[in-house]
Amino acid sequence: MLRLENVHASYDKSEALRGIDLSVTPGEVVCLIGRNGVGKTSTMRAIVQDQITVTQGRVSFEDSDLVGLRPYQIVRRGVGYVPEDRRVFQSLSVLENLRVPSAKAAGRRQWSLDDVFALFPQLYEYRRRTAGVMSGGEQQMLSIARSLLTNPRLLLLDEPHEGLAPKVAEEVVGAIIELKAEGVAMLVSEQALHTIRRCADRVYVVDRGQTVWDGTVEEFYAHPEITEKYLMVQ
Amino acid sequence: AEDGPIKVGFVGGLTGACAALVEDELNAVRMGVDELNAAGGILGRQVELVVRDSQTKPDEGAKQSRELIVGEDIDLLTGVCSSSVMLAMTAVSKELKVPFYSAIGSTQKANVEAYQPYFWQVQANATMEAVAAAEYVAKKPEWRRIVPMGFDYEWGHSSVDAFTTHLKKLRPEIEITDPIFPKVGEANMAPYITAALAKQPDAIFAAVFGGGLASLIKQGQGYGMFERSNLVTLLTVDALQSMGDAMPKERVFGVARAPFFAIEDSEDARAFIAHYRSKYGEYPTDWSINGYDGLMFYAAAAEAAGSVEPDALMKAVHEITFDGLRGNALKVRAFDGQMNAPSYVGEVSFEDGYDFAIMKNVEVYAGEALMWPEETIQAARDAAK
Amino acid sequence: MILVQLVNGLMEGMMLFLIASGLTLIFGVSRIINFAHGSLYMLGAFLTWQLVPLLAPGTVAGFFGAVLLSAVLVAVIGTIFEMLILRRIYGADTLMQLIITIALVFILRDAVRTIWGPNSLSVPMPDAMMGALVIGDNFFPIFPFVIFGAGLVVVLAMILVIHFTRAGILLRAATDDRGMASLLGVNEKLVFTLVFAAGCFLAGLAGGMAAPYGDVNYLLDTTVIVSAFIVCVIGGLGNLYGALAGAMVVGVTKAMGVMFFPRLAMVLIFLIMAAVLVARSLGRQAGPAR
Amino acid sequence: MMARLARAEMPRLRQMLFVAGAVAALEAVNRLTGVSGSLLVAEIIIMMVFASSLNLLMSFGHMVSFGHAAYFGLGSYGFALAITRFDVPAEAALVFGPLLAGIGGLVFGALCVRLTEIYFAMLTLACAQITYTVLFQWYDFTGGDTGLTGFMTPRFGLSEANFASAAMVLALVCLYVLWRVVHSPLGLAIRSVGQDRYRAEALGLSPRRVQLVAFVISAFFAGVAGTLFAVFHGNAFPDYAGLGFTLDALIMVVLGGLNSFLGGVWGALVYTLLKNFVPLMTAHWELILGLILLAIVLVMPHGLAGGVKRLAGMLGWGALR
Amino acid sequence: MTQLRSDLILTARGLRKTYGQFVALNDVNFDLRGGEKHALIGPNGAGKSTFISCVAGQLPGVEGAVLFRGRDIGSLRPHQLAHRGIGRTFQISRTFLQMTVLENMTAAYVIAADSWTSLRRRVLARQQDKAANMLRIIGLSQRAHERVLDLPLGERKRLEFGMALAGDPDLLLLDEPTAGMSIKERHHLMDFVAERIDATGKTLLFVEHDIDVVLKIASRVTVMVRGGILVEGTPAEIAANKEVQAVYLGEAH
Ligand SMILES: Nc1ncnc2c1ncn2[C@@H]1O[C@H](COP(=O)(O)OP(=O)(O)OP(=O)(O)O)[C@@H](O)[C@H]1O
Ligand SMILES: Nc1ncnc2c1ncn2[C@@H]1O[C@H](COP(=O)(O)OP(=O)(O)OP(=O)(O)O)[C@@H](O)[C@H]1O
Ligand SMILES: [Mg+2]
Ligand SMILES: [Mg+2]
Repeated sequence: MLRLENVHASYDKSEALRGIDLSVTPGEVVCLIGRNGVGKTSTMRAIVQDQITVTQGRVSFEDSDLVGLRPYQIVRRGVGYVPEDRRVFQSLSVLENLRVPSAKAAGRRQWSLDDVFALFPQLYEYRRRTAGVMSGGEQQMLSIARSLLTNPRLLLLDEPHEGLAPKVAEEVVGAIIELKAEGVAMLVSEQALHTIRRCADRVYVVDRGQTVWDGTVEEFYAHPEITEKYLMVQ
Repeated sequence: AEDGPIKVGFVGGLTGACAALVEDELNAVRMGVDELNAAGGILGRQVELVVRDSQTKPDEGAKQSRELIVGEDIDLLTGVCSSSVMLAMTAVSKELKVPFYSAIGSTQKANVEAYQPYFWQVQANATMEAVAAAEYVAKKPEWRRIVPMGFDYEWGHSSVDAFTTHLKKLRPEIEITDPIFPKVGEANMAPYITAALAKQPDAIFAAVFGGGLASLIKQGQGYGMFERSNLVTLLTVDALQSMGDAMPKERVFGVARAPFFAIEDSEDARAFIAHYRSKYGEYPTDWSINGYDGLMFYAAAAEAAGSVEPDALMKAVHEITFDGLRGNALKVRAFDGQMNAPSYVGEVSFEDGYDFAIMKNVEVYAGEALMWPEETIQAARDAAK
Repeated sequence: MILVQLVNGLMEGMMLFLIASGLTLIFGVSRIINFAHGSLYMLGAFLTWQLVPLLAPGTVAGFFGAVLLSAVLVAVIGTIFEMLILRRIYGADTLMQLIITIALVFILRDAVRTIWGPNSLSVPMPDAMMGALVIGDNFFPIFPFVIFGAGLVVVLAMILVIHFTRAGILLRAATDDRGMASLLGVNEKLVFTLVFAAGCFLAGLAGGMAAPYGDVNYLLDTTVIVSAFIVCVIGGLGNLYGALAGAMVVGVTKAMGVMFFPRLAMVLIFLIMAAVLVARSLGRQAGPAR
Repeated sequence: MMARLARAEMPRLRQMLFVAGAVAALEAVNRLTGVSGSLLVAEIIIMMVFASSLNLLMSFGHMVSFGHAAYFGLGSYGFALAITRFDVPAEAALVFGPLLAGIGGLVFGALCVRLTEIYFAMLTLACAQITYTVLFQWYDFTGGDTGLTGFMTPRFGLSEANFASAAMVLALVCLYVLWRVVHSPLGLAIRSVGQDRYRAEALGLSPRRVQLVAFVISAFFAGVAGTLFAVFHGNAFPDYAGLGFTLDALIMVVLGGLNSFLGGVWGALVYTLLKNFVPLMTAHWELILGLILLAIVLVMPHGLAGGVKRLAGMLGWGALR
Repeated sequence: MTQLRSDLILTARGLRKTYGQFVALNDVNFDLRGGEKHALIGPNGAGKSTFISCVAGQLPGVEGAVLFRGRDIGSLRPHQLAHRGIGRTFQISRTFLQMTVLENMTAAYVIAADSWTSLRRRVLARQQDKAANMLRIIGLSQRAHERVLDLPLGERKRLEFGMALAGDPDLLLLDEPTAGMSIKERHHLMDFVAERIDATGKTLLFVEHDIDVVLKIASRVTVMVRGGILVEGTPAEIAANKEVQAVYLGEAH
């Protein structure tokens, strides 16, 4: 459903992506891994046309070209995006944050407030809190919940575990599994795979703005030299 | 050019604060030029009007005047409205020695400190108007306490000063409180009205105009100003017209420059009013009448001088006696270029046949009595040096 | 008299708030300094003058109908302008947007002068709003209370919209993080257009409401824009409650100034503005977050 | 720019040729189009100095002033008041205009540089309005709203054409000084603070001090323009410190093109021409002027200098920055 | 003990910084010896940048004391610190984007020499020569006349580093100098930095996420977590530390 072919993209003049190839099929969870600053976030931004400009290559979703569309149009086609810095609306309450998403997006499943509260019961508890004062983990949940309300068929999750306590991270993994069961495809960026190996199907390794390796999770673990070469040495 | 047309340079504030006044003046001047030309022109030469927009800015006024004088070779400069533009233009007239008169702008500064021999003004200057108001107020013995009010700038201050000084002279026992000076063009007069009424005056003399005046009258009604006091202010025909129904039915007294309803007993004036109405579909305002009178006075002076050459013309300007719409025997005093133009003070009243208030019992004050004597002016000029 | 002046000040304050609310609204969301705000106010006043005689003159309903209709017309004009011109240069330097709105000032001034002439006009006050409440020696005219009421309605409506409707939520979300709103499927350009329209509506509304209280002339634009700036700056640009507070401060100061420093009337407000700005600068400011 | 200078003498020669050509063209217009032409040329030149002074602030210091006319007005009044109130001979009074403007810049600037961005701009507006009000109301000293007139022969009695030439010489000096400022260590400091005050601060520069220096220099040259204007007309009015002149200068600089030394010059040229000729063609000059402004901004969102540069690039010229 | 103190170039005692209710730095005590190449690592949001900003005088409302060569610098403004010998770079690189590379560097020298009030061409030329020389050292001579805006991020970072060197600072603070660079670029830049530091005997304090680089360059490492210091030690000690692996290196999330 999503396909990137030889995508180059840049911020103003500085090039961040130098050849990204990847695809996501319906219902699949694909993991994008690589260390800091290699271009995982930029890849996601290139998909939703946020901040970054695609200078070369093709980005298509369900056979229609996304380059040149405005972000809200892409989201309405069924691509949800949870940015790495979460970007909750600081001065709005949780409930208000959840009312921002446009319901016009046409996904298979129509998410309601009750659905997301069922997924993240803590949010219901804190629904009247100002989003800005919540902890990072809570903000992360809010950000995911908010995206779900755009009824995505494909969800882009940028480092969903970043800064989360292990327990919370576990909950997010749980949520991803649940979403996968709902049939939502996902592209998840990670620095290291261990957090979501339970739910990921395939892996792309990104380095210096390029996809340098891809394969199934099993293959990834079968090739420790990939980790040696492209990920953090531990 | 001795045989070409006589060129009248009209540099007026067609845009900016003066636009409404200048439009009326220009209408009448256009009409006057047509009439003159139909009757063979001045000294047998056609009159050509060259119009420029000063945007009511002194630098623009000066620049346009200079351009018309050197570029268009105009014989006469006029059209000015605001005091500052007038002072800027009179300086140009002085430098380039081109006759210049004012029919709207009326600061006495142009007669006193800034006087120059090529200048005259054909309406009562601001000081004369204030003196006329004082004369009128002095005749109301039941008014014992007066609050003067004026816009906080030269015109407001000098009007209040002249009014106060003259009234004190006429009625030493009358109580005149400290003046109140709202900022120019203030749209919210409520605080000033409150302050004025707190002094429990029998009358308020207000040297304000335009938006500020409209606000004073409209907002004053809410404070019972016209039950508790009287208002004496500058009320030209355009102000009466724009107030419409909102004008209080009584206790407003207006000082005017050339209200058409006060000059209707003259044949010429009636004809002019009729002609103007048929041409522009509205009554001529004070600005139209003075503008027309000004042009006709120039024509008379030029005929008398037999030339429009500046020095000869100025000699005639200072010598001739002119019968105009506002009455007979109008003369320009050589000492300060001031015409002995009358001032009109009356009581606002709604009369049949008009869809706006006019004034009744209008008293006409002849110019001579209102003008500062030459000694006073000389003293002021010396003091300014 | 102090009491009356205080009331005068509060009344003027609310008028100023009406004037400034639209400016601050637009700035808050789109960072555009709308120099044409005063011109739109003026347009609202002239349209009201035109409409009042057509809609049951002299009646309260006729008056409010005319004011609302004028405000809507002004909003329509603003929207067209935003969609045709302003929207094209959202990417350029904000100063270019400023120049664009200055150009609009020129255009509207000429349009108004051409259509209605340079003379000042008078909008009749509905009969029911004339007169005053007389308490002892003190007169409290009714009309300012009407304006005050209208201002209150606007404040309440804005609070209601901003805090309790989805439109308000979107508006605040776009103010917080415009890009993220777009990433949630919100057409943020449309939000901008609507906010601009709302700002213009408020400008027109203020112009219409104030029309019967003074005269309507084609020089209102400059005086109004300067007051609106002052109010917004004192209250903090883009801050609705700040604008309300700023308006009250300016209104009351002006009224009190008449009693205590009559000669300072013209500068007083600017002195306050300068003082507020300088006070804002005291204390050490933080460097960049990173 | 500086680098270009250092790199080779060629562009420098070209720059000098360009300046010589521009001066020759203006002088030709001045001499050949009669008095009206000379008046126009003089006005354009004065506005070039005024706009360039603001340009120093805006393009290089990245400080937006909404009250630059204050210093223009102070320039006019410094000069006029020295003559009328202190009996300074007119020729000697010339220095007092820029001086007063500079002092005004120092006082107001010290307040303004404490703020940044929109609040900086708003404080400059407040300062300018205070200046305007003082000039407008201090009747005994400044002549109030009726201003100061008749204190000198306009243009010191020079003919219009000669005055325009003299103004041109003075303007060249001013522009040269401004150019030198921009291309000096000080200019580098001003630009540094303008582009990234935190970086400049971390390198050891006090941003406020640099901004204040820029502000004073800018005010000084606005004062030169104001003084010239007072000499040109032989008068001084509070309007010269008013919103109108502020907006004019702002429009000139933005229209001319930010981030370019000649932005103010181009803007002054084009906008003054428009303001002069459009009203001659139609009574609806405000409408037409507004539409032309819209058109220019839409067609050239980076200003005239940007457009000119692009054009020069197409013609294979460089170095007209 | 006294001897040990005298070779301390930077000392922080009880540093505390809060944003509203959020505690970004919580009672941080930190010592930096002259001549060290000290790395600061830790998870996102640990307070590393905040700490650097405190030392560089960029933050108001910091509690506690910062001593630079034994003197309290807590109240000094960044530009004063620069003249006392503290140079820095920013996490999000800050350069004068609209100016050329040479102009950027010249500006740094002009400011360092405190000759910014000058109008003289000669002064400019002198600093320009120095700047050109530094550009050669950092390998940007080829780019001298390009606008920084047109430079790739790596070169901007390199330029920023060169600018920080212009003031010949005794202590250099680098906040994530290699963020956003390719691996080769990173090592290249940091090797160069280390070499400059060793050659001049200066002190370096840097924040870095790339653990390879840290292990290779740093002489000592401090790990920060949630506003406090977790542990300090040699690179080898840090790499072996279980706790560090847990919170930062991420073995067991
Ligand atoms: N202005 C601010 N207001 C509120 N919180 C802030 C502010 N600046 C920083 N913080 C918070 O302070 C904490 C420490 O931030 P800091 O930038 O020092 O982290 P860091 O260790 O440098 O992280 P990174 O590796 O991501 O750069 C973070 O949680 C951040 O959100
Ligand atoms: N807004 C921006 N402007 C300019 N450059 C940027 C911007 N955002 C990111 N970059 C640069 O683009 C490159 C790729 O960054 P990106 O954020 O995509 O990496 P990442 O793999 O997501 O890293 P991380 O693990 O830190 O999230 C980096 O060099 C980064 O510095
Ligand atoms: Mg990322
Ligand atoms: Mg950091």
